[in-house]
Formats: sequence, C-alpha cells, structure tokens
Amino acid sequence: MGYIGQRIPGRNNLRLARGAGQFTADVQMPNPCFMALVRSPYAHAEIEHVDVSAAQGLPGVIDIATAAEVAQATRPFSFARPPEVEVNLADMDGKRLREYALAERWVGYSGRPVAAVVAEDPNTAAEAAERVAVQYRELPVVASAEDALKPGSPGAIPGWNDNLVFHTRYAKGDAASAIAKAPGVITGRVQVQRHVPVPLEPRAFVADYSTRTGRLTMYASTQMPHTDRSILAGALGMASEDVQVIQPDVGGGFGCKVPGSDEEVLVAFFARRLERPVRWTEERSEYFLACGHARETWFDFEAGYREDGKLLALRIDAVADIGLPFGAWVQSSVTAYCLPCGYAVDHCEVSMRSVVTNKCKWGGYRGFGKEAASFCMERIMDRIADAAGLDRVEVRLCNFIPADAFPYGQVSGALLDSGNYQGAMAKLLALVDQEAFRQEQAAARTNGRCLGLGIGFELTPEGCSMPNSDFLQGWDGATVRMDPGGRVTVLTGVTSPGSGNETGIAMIVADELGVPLDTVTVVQGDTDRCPYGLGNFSSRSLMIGGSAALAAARELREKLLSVGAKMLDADPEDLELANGEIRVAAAPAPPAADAPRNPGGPAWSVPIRRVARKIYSHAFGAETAHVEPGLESTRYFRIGNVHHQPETEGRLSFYPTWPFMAVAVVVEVDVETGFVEVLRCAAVHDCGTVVNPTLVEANTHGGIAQGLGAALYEELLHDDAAQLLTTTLMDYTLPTAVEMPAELSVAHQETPTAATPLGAKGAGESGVAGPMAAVASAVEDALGVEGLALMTLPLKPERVWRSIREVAGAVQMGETA
Amino acid sequence: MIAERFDYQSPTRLADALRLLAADPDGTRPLSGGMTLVPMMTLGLAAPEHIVDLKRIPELGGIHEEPDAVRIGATATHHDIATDPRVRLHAPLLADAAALVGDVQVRNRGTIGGSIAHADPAANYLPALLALDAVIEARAKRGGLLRNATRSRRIPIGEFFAGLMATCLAAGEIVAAVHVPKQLAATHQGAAFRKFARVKGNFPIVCAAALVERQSSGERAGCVAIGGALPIPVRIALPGGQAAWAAGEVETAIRQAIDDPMSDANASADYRLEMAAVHGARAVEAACRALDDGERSA
Amino acid sequence: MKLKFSRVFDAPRVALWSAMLDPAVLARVIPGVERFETVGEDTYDATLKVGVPAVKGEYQGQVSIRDKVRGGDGPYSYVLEGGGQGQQGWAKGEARIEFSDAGPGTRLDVDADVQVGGRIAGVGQRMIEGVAKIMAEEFFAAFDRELKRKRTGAGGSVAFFLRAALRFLRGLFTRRSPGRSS
Amino acid sequence: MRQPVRITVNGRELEADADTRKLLVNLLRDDLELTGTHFGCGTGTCGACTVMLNGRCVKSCCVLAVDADGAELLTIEGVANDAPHPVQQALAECHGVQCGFCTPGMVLSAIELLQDNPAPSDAEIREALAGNLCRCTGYVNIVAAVQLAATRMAQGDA
Repeated sequence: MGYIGQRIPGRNNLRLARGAGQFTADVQMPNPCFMALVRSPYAHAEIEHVDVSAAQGLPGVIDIATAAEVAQATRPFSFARPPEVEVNLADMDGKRLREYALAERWVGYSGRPVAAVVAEDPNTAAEAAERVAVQYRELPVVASAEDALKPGSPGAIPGWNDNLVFHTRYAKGDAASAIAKAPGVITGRVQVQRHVPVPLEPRAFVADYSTRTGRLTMYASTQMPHTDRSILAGALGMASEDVQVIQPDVGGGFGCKVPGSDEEVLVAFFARRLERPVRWTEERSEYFLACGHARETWFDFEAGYREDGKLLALRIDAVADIGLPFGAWVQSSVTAYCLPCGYAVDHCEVSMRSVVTNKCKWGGYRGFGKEAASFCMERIMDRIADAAGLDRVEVRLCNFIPADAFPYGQVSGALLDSGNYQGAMAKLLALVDQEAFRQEQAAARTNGRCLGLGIGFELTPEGCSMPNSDFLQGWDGATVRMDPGGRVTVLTGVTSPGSGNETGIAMIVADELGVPLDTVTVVQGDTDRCPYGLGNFSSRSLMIGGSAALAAARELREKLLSVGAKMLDADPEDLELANGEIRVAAAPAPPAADAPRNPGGPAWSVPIRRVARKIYSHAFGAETAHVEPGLESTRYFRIGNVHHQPETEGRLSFYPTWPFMAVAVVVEVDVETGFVEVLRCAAVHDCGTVVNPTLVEANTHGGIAQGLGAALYEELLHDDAAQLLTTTLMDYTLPTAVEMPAELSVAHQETPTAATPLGAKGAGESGVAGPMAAVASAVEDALGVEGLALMTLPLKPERVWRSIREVAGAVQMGETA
Repeated sequence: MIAERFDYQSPTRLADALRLLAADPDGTRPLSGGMTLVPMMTLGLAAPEHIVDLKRIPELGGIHEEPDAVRIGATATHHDIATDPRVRLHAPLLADAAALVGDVQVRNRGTIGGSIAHADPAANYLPALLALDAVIEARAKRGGLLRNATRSRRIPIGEFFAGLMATCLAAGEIVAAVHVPKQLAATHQGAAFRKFARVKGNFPIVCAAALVERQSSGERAGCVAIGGALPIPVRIALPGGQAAWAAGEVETAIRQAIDDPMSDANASADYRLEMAAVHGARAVEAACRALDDGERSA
Repeated sequence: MKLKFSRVFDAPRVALWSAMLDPAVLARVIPGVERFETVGEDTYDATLKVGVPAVKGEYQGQVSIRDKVRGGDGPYSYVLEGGGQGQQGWAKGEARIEFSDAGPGTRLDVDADVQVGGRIAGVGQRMIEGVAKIMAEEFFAAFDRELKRKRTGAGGSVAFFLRAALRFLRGLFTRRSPGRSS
Repeated sequence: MRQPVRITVNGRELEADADTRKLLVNLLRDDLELTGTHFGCGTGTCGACTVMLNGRCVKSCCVLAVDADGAELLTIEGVANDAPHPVQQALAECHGVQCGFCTPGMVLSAIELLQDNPAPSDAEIREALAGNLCRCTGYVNIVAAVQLAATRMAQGDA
C-alpha cells in the first residue's frame, strides 16, 4: 500500500513543537544591525521637509536613508510590477503610479514608509526613527470607495482623472429583461469588511551583502522566493544570479507574505550600502498599517427568480475599496471572475469597479477574492429562499450547477473542471440531522435560548494562472535526485508557509519511487538550490509542485526500473517498486523475495539503494551503460484546464481546479446583546483526490477559524481621515480556542480533476467563505425574525443587536426571549 | 520596540520607592505587573524617564486576613486573587472578577494595584471593588526633611476615581493595598460578576458586579456596579423596600444612573448603555439566585 | 469625530465675546496649553499637552480664529481652529463657537470636529472621545474661572497671591497621578 | 542605560548586560539565542512569547529584561531533554502543529494547565489556551493533543 491517502502528520511537527524551528527572525548573523522605519501618520499628504539631524547624532545610529537616496539607488517596484520586466498593471487607462520603497514627495496612506534608520540595536533604531522630524502638508483624504466614486471627489492619487483603477465586466444573456419578466425580484447590498490575514509570525527580513562575491543573501519570511529574487534584483539593479533568497520556516502566510514590500527592498538596500547584515522584524502595528489589507467589497444585487426558487437572472454591481493600487488588488477582479460561483444562471451581468482610496494597498488573503464572491451568492440564495418562502437548502439544490454539466463555463469564462455540489450538500445533510436540530431549537426556545442552523456553500478555485503575469502562473518545477545510498532529495519551486505540503510532496515521491517516506527529504525555499518556481499561493504547492515532483520522480523510476531489470534479468514491465526494492511482480512474499528465482539465477528482488549504487559506481557496466549516468531529474509541470487563448469576448480560464465545500454551523444568539456563539460546525469538503486527509482537514480547520473570524470578529476600522483605528491585536479581535466551536468536523467527498495527474485539487483556501455565509444564515435562523437580513460583516454584537431592533416585531421577540 | 531611554530601579524598601517616585513624579512611573505599562511603552504611548518597580517590596505584596476585611497587597496578581482561599471565602466577588481578567498569562503577571491605579474604566476589578465598598490604602513620601518618612491614607473606593483613567492619587503617591470588607456568608448575601467582551479574553465592553442581601425585614437590598459605561465605574443602589425586583426594574435604575455613556469602535453609546443595563440586571439576577441557593442550603 | 457641547455663562454676550478672543484668556482656558505665542492676527503658535494622565501627548502647532460674525441681532460666532504634530501623531480640531443670549447670561454652543492621526488613532481609539469630553469640561471650567476672576477684579498683588496659593493647594489635592500599570 | 541581569534559564545561570529598554523576549532571543520563544504582537495578546517565569506562564513581550533579574525561567528549549515532553509528542502526532510559530507558547501553556489540572475537560483546555492565538489550526488538533498528553501523563503516573 502506498502513502497517498494515508493520515500522516506533518514531518516538521516535532521539530517545531520543540522550539527548533528556524524562522527568519531566528537566523543569526555576525555583527548585525537593525532597521526601523519612519512612517507617515497622514493618509494623504505632501512631504515638505524631512529633518534627520536629531537622529543622526544619536550614539549607535549607523545610517539613515531618505527617499531621494533610495530613489537614486533603486528602481520602482511592486508585487504587481517587477522592474526587471516591462509589465505594468498599475498603468491603466494612462493612470500611472511609480513609487519607491520610501515615499519621496507624496504619501497616499497612513503607515507609508518615509525614512529609514539603521542602528546597532533595535531599540536605538526605534529611538532614532522617533527623532526624525517630517513636515507634512495635508491633502484632502479619500477615505472610502463611496467618496472615491462621487463626482468631484478630490482624488486619492494626484493627477488621476478619477479613482477607478479597473472595471471588470462580464455578461451573458439579457439580465435586465429577464429580471423584468421574472415572477419574483429581490435587491439588496452585501458587504464584506476590510480585514487582514494576521499570520502569527510578523514579516521579517535579514539580508547580507558580500563585496567579495558581489552577492546579496536575503532570508525572508516570504511565500515566493524566486519572485522575491526578481523583485529585489530588479529594484537594486542587480543580476538575479547575484541575489539569493532563502525562505526559512514561515510562520503562516495566508497570502500576505507575497514579495514586493517596501521594507524588504530597504533591508536589501542597506545591506548592500553598509556591507553588513541588516535585520528587520515587523512590529504588529506596522503589520496592520502597511502589510496589505484585503476584501473590502460591497455588492449591489438584483435577482429575478421563479416561484420554485430557481434563479433566472442576476445583476451584480460590485465595488472594491482597494486602497492604493499596489499589491494584490487583482483580488477584486477574481471576485468578479468567480460570480455567480456554483450556481447556474442563464442571464447574468457582473460588474466590479476596483476603486482607489487613501488606505493601505491590498495584500493577498486566503480566498483571494473568492470568499467575498461566495459570501455574496450565499446571501442571495438565502434572500431568495426567504422571499419565496422556501427552504434555504432546497433553493441551493435547485440552483447548483448539475453534477453532469461539468466542465461548466461560467459567465466570466471560468471553466469549472469538475464538481458534485448536490452530492456534498447531501452528505452534509446526512451529517447534520436537521429534524433533530429543529426539535433542539424548539426546546431551547422554550428556555429562552435562541439556536440557529445555517448552511453555506463555497467555491474556491485554485491554481491561479494569469496571462502575462510574472507571479501568478499555473506551472512549477521540481528536481528529484537519489544519492548513491538510495536517499531521495526533492527540490521544489513551491514552498510551504506552514501548511504541510512538504509532507504531501514527500508522500507522492515516496510512492512513485517505492521508497520509505523517511528516506525522502524535501527542500524548499532557496533560490540557489531549488529549480525556478513560483512558490506558494492559490493552493498550488501540492497540486502543481507535487505534480512536478511526480513527473521528475517518474523519470527516475523509469531509470531505476531499467537498470533493475538488467540486474534482475527481467523485463521492466514485470517489475514493481515498493518497500525500498525493485522486485519481480510475481515474487513470493518476503523473506523469500531476495532468494534466487532458481538456483544460481537472478534474484526475485533487489534493494533500490543497490540499484542506485550501481548507477553511480558502475556507469560503464552491462547493467547501466544503456542509461544516462546519475539519478537526477528536473521536470516542470503545467496544469490543465487553463486557457489563455482568448475565446469570445476575451474571456479566459485562469483557474484550473475548483474545490468546494458545504458547511453547516449551529449558533446561539443572545437576543438582548446580539452576541453570537458558534456551538457546532460540520463541513463536507471536496478537493478531488485527497493525498493526506490529516493535512487537508487541518488546513480546513484553520480556514474555518478564519471564516468564523471574518463572520464575527475581525475588522479593520478607519475613521473619516482614513486613519486606521485597529493597529494592535487588542483592538483587531481574533478568535481564540474559547471562541471556536466545541464540535468541529470535516468530511471528504472526492471528485477528481483531470487537470492534475493525481486528480488532486488545491485545499489551502477552503473553509473561509462557507462559514462566513453559514454564520449569517444561522444567526437569522436563530432569531426567526421575519425580514431580518444580516448582509454586512462582521456580525459583531452591536450590529446584530441593532439589526434585530431595526426589524419590525423584533422588540416583542426580545422581550419574550 | 521601546524607543525611549529610561532608568530602572527595583527597591526592596517602600520608603526608597516612595522617595524615588517623589523625586520626579512627572517623569517617573511605578511598575508592577507591566501588562499595561510595558505595551504602552512599546507602542510609544508612554515614555517615562524613570521606572520604579514595586514588585520586590514586601509591604506591597501578599494577601492578609484582617478582622473585617481582607488586605490585598498592590502587587498581588490576578491569579493570586482568583485562587487565594481567603479571597475566595471572604470576597468571592473579587475572586470571580480576577478570574475573568485577560487570560492565564495575564493573570499570572498583572496585579490589582496596577489595574486600580491605571483606572481603565472597563477593568474588571473596579465595579467589584465598588460593590464591595473597598478602601484603597495609598502611600506617599512625607514632605519635609525626614528621608524615610512616609504617609499613608485610606481612600474609599467611591472617592478614588477622578475621571477617565484618572485617580485622586497625588503625585508620587501609590496604591499600596486594597482593603476589601468581608462579604457576608452565602446564606445572607449573594454576589455575581459579569463581563461582556467580544471574545472572552478581551477588554470588556461593560462589566458588572452585583451584591444583594436579605434584610431582617425580609426585604432585599443591594447594589450593582458597572464598569465600562462611564469614564469611571458607577455604583447603583438597588431600589429597596421589596422582597424582589420586578422585571425591568434593575435595568431602569441602571439606565437612569448612566448619563452620557462612552462610545468607541466596539460599542456606541446607546448600545453600551443597553449592555450596561442588560448585564447589570443579569449580575443582579445571578446574585439573587446565589442568595436563594445560600438560603436554601442553610 | 463630531462633538457638541453647550453651557450658559453668567456674563453678557459682549463680555464673553471679547474674553474669548483675548489671547491671554485663550492661553489659560484651552486645556493643556504649555506655550501660546501670538504670531499674527488671531493666529498663535502653541504647544498643547493633552490626554489622560497615563497617556499624554505633546503637540506643536497653530491655533487660529477665523470667520468671526458679530453684530446684528443674531448670535455671534467664530471658528476656533487648531492642529499640531507630536510623537504620538497629530491632532486637529475645528470648533464653531456660537454666543447667544440666555436670559441675563450667554449661552455658548460649541460644535466641534476633532481628528487625531498616527499612533494615537491606532491604539488609543477607546480613549479619544473621553479625552475630547474631558477637554471640553476643562475648557468650560477654566472659562468660568476666568469670568469670575474678571468680576472679582483680578490683578492686585494680594489677589494674585491668594489665587496662586489656592491653585497650589488645589493642585496638591486634585493632581492626578500618572496611572500605574497593572 | 544598561544594567546587569542574572537569570536562571532552563536550569543554567546566566548573566547579561541589558539595555533597560530590552524586553525579556529579546533578551532570550538575541542575547541568549533561545529563539524558540517568538515575538508575535508586543502587546501581550498573542502568546507566542510565552515562557514560564518562576513556575508560571507569562508573556515575555510584557516583561522588561531587567525586571527578570533573579528570576527562574523555563523556555521551550528547556521543557524536555532527549525525549520530547508528552505535550510536544502529542502535538506532533495529532498534527496540532502547522506553521509552528505559536506552538512553543502553546506547549508551555498546556504544561502549566496539566500541572494544575491533570485531567482537564475540553472546555478547560480551551480556556487555558485562550492566551495563545493560533492562525493555522483552528485549535482543533491542539485541543485534541493536550487531551492525549493528559491521558498519557496520567497513565505514566499510574
């Protein structure tokens, strides 16, 4: 039996539990110095003067950089725009924004780095940063997308004729007239708040530069080392060969550790300028201010439906507040791309305006826009059910894309590879005894307790591959090598931010080579050692990186079999690799296996390490001369179901695999306070072939925790001047072990994809959107107040409390409870 | 990362600490558990030039039983208070409030003196101490030439808070201890503490402490104290002269007592007021239940 | 953050109006003033120290008065504007102050819009409104004292001494200590 | 300003000369190279910097290094010698670890819990871990691991 499909815990677990992890900030270097940044306290201002004299005099201060020096020594860059290539996503409709690591004359959000200081110790660096005096002249602030879209808005970016950076539009059929003719029509607005991933490890960078070699070594808490190398090399005007990026253990990424940050370029800049190791570890407030936000979107919808709940036509006019147009604002386009998610609608119009404001740029966040799309669709389904007086599950079942309709083309051009949404929902309903719950609910109600059950469904496409993008590509590379002792090393271009794909990749390779799992080492995150790859995003590491490793291992396997066949005097077709040996398929069970097949003749089997040894040490021998020496293979894998040849209307398929999840939650709502407690959560998840159920479930648990956080707790709040009010973990509320439901279970359904050789889809972003939707649905169910529609996240107590009171009849309800 | 330089002293004698505090009251901060002051320094909100650590001063620590009260030293931690058998026996309301401060690590380190002196209106202790009529023992250096002369005064908790995060402590004066009058036996008095926060370990939006007793006439008397609604905690005497409180009566009393509630991003003023009323009433209800249980078991 | 306050003072409108344009008075009634220097007509350089005892920030900036409306039967009004930067960020505010008759006295309506930014906005949002209210209270109380002082004919050396002594004594007992950490 | 600090860390007496501004977490990480204690938030919220100070868990980002003078500290590096602590072993087996950044703090909080309460309920485990944030696991496998460790430790005692 192979490893694939087995429950195998992460191979780094014990090391990490013993505190032996090596995170970026743990990397020790001789004689380091420390960077601290001066950040703008204004959301929109001109910089009139920077005075560093008071900082310069402090003992222990080594260097201070102003914007002019940085602009002279580097080139503009961003995640979306590496300077080494001529792609410029921010250059839309003639709108340009070129920015360096330090703001020169203009700051567009509060928290933007303005000056940088390096000192002998971190406290002195912080002290010196305090001493830098910056004179600002305030400019009118555009604090919200609503303001940004108003005619005559002052403009978040000087020189732009409006605040629109991109307008995504998709349409099929004739939604307007279909809605006009529909028996039922609902309208409304769904709102998803601005929030952030908050990996426990803050961003950290440690860089060193050697004049002797002319090379820069950067240890980075990053998800994409090779991309990072491109950006650093480009920003510093170095050959990428002279930049080595090493990704040690990463303490969570969730999308926000994509490269291209001001801070990282500054660390590299100083390392080269000072020829000394430079370290920077982010303070948590800097994370909130400047690492990158996500998800702030509203959806105005209009939906026509039939009496039986069938959605006939849908129009969605969405607006995303993307802050400044660096970073991962393309998430807003992904939101539009996913609509209407797992539902079939004949007439559909989707519009998404990505609008700039004087807030922090977007960074990636788990879901990458898909979570907002799913949340929107789920709220629409619940509204249809309520308006039509139908069961919420029934409405979903009647609108799901049927299981026999795959591959299914959505309005955006998205080509949904495979799915069985009804199956997942049916399996979920089997886990959640609705009838028993209704009895429990009624019994609780007599005791004044309000329990509710909510159902959510999410579609989480994975493996993003954008045309003409240097980062978001659906291919990757892997090298598999076996040493003369038979040990295997896998070097991959994909990385793990802590999600465990190294264990899954090792399992795939061990199975393919028939070797014990503990003889396989996986090396990731080193641009000098690993083949070029795109790192970790969009759940690609196992799905794409694992497939590349499989392809490379397969090549090795063939060579081993070929040599093994000679050694065993057998036909390669008759051989198998398993348990560390190559054996004739008809071999008797051990221990007789290594005995000769007949007296004096060849053996039944040979250990793989002996075959490896033979290839290395006897390259001119009879058994090996027919193969190329060495046991190493590098292969690249390009995922299926991506279509960049534009079809009609320029639509593309840029998400190859479409995992999904149905989820149910049970909540208790305190009617008098609006406080929501999640009691239970059950999910049925489908990511195609499951390589390691333990890893998939654990990832999904984490996704669900972030989904519940998004539903109930997490929110970045800004005031009218675009000042961020939540810059610490005291104010940005995350769920703890106490808030998580006492019962949480994840079951699997496996609908394989044809896009990967194993049939595996991505699983890393699952679990976020479903719980967001299910919680909103469950709270409504618990309150049972007609007309109550919770369309805005998060459902913090005051919002729920206010919503209850805004709906007629709610007051009596509160009194009886 | 703390940016500003400071010196740190950790005297073992109270007189030394008070002298250090008196030397430059504006530039000096007393330090106890540090659960508030250290993050404030890290965040750049506080930048004292001198820190005087009070933890190593024996007089400021410990929990002692007095005839009518329990004296809790300022540097007693929340964990000490939540688990001390004397506090659990004689001031269970305070022990309950302590047990709900932050999380385990915060309770292991943070101290009652620090919490009281910081006077965050939402801090758990304040309504509990107010309901229990606690008395603050404050110490300061005495003026004049005597190097080690100190002065002590006792401040009823109701007079201690001067405004938002402000107390009546004079410059250089510290909280040395809290004297918490003993609660009556469970057969005669019921108490309950309630904390309302977004997640359990967070700072509360409001918290409430209730204390009720049955008088010899059979009538109930008591009070409920609310934290988090106003810049200082507020104590509300419950309407007397009845055997029980009617539905909504406690809420009404609380609403009347809270004029112009605070608001912030977690809770606007009207919601905060309503939460004060709801949780205050729930605390009273729980205290009544405890009293009933106590009476029954007698 | 928008805030509204009002208070009735036991003084005629004209007296109140001129007192509230007097830089010497303003320097005394604006809470937390550490430095207040005239740099132009109705424009002053100022250093303000504001906050709660445990968290006080010092802000360097300007205070100015504009849009003065006086005369006719309608209420008098002006706009007091100020802003500054400090280690904890920046603060600025604008208050429209309206003077209208209230019996023998004068009613002052203050319609303020206060903004803070930088560090203090990001970590102090629980306190900001409270601080603004404290400042309003202090402002009114100080102004009340000013009026009383005017009426009692301040300026004599004995009166000055007594006032100073009184202030000292009051300071002794009401001085708020820097908060202690928990 | 610098001051000497003498502490006992994992049974070893150590001496350092610390800037008064230095936090205990930085003393451990930078001066003593005990990097298993992590810096996560700086406000005593996330618990990644949890260490045991005189036998009880504290958040070392809220302790001045000079304030730890004379203290006895246990960090993640000191909780086990050759064989892992049962809590560590259970976390590995139950896959209660993903990125591993919160894990050392979780281990120490769990150890304190099991010292005080050798047979905790799930709810008590969750309560005891409320001062340790995790962003990867949803706490599901962590709670299961602490439960498993409790069972094993009880069997070991018996």
